[in-house]
Amino acid sequence: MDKPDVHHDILLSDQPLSLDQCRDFVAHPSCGGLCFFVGTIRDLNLGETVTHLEFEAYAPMAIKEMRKIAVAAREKFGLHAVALYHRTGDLAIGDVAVIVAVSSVHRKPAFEGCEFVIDELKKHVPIWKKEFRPDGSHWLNARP
Amino acid sequence: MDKPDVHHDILLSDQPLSLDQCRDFVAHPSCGGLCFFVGTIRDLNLGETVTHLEFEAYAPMAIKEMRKIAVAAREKFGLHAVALYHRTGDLAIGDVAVIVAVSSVHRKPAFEGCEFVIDELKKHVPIWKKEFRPDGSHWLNARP
Amino acid sequence: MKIHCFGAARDIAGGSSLHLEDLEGITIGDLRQRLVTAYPGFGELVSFAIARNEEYARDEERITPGDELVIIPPVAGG
Amino acid sequence: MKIHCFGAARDIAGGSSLHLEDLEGITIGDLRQRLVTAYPGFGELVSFAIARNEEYARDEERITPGDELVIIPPVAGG
Repeated sequence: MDKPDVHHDILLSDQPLSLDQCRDFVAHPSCGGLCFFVGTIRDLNLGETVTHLEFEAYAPMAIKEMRKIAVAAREKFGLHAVALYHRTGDLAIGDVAVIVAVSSVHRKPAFEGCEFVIDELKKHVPIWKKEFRPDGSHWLNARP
Repeated sequence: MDKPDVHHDILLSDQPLSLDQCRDFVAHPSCGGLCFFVGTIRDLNLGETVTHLEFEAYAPMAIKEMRKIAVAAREKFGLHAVALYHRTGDLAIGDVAVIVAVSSVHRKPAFEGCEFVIDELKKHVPIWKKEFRPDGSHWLNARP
Repeated sequence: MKIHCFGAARDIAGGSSLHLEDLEGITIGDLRQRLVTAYPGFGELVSFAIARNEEYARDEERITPGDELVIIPPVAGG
Repeated sequence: MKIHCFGAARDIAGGSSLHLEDLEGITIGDLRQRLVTAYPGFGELVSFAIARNEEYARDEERITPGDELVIIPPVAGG
């Protein structure tokens, strides 16, 4: 089960995420295109000032779902490798919440695969984001 | 003319390109999405083994054209910032030839803008690539 | 049985888990109904899913003893 | 006038520039014809453009004294 996997690198961590580490994982001599998405904490959401965010995860299931997405993206777009890192805990404005990195022989599938991974992550991975504003806090997406 | 430009960072260099430098340039508290494309030297092209590559640029015009593309991408996709770095000289397999970095409030325009920049660069920027194979060398795209 | 709660579900349950009796053998769909009845706050969420043993569970699945059950309010990663 | 050559154009010209006389006042389109006549290799490229003063030049533009002229074979950056 835990044999080395050179094609999928999944990380859920309360420590800062490294773009270089993602790049080093996905890079390969046969690949000409690497695409990355980095999601950071914005100072405004729907026009409201945000002071900081807290990310909570149902960790074992989040990691399973992240791996499923990486595997699906690699198959669907013929990617060489996928790295998917997500942060947990308290994050400040500008901090990196998520990094997606993919490598591919050509660039078009790299873009498509990278976007697929972040879109799917936002739909299915059990991670929750509590937004803190000057006037209080709330869990995002939870209520109409 | 040379006033500091916080929205466009253009570099043509014979030294290794830094992904972190691109990231630091485009990151901004109002931006939630950063997208990067990194183009690297592949060991195979059209099924033929490649040993190394040489990039030549008509530098002053290449920089002008790169800047035009960055400005156009920022306007067309409402991006916050665009960094576009290209390497010149001799490159080995796995070396980074080009980095595109863009930042945007939301992720969709970040992906679209990043892909636009690399597509346009490949069409218009006066940079040429000589491919070296075990049996000789040739300028890419030049002949039918 | 113990049901784990994250995010907005934790606020509704008033803690990181809640307990409901006699869940063995009923379906996930039945559990959803039981939850909304016992804690009306769950009915005020945009939606919620149930995870059974670290996988999204379908409404027709039946709960068996020892299952790990988790309420999954709308996710918001990234 | 001196015309700079890069990439495949340098191989065709046999150096980093070539010289043609009496270009002042003719169009870029005329120059393209003169180049293909003087160096048939340019006609064997997929295509080539002319840059005038660091901008892509249109065929109808006229060459003026002091222009920086560069032959741009098919580009291949990235």
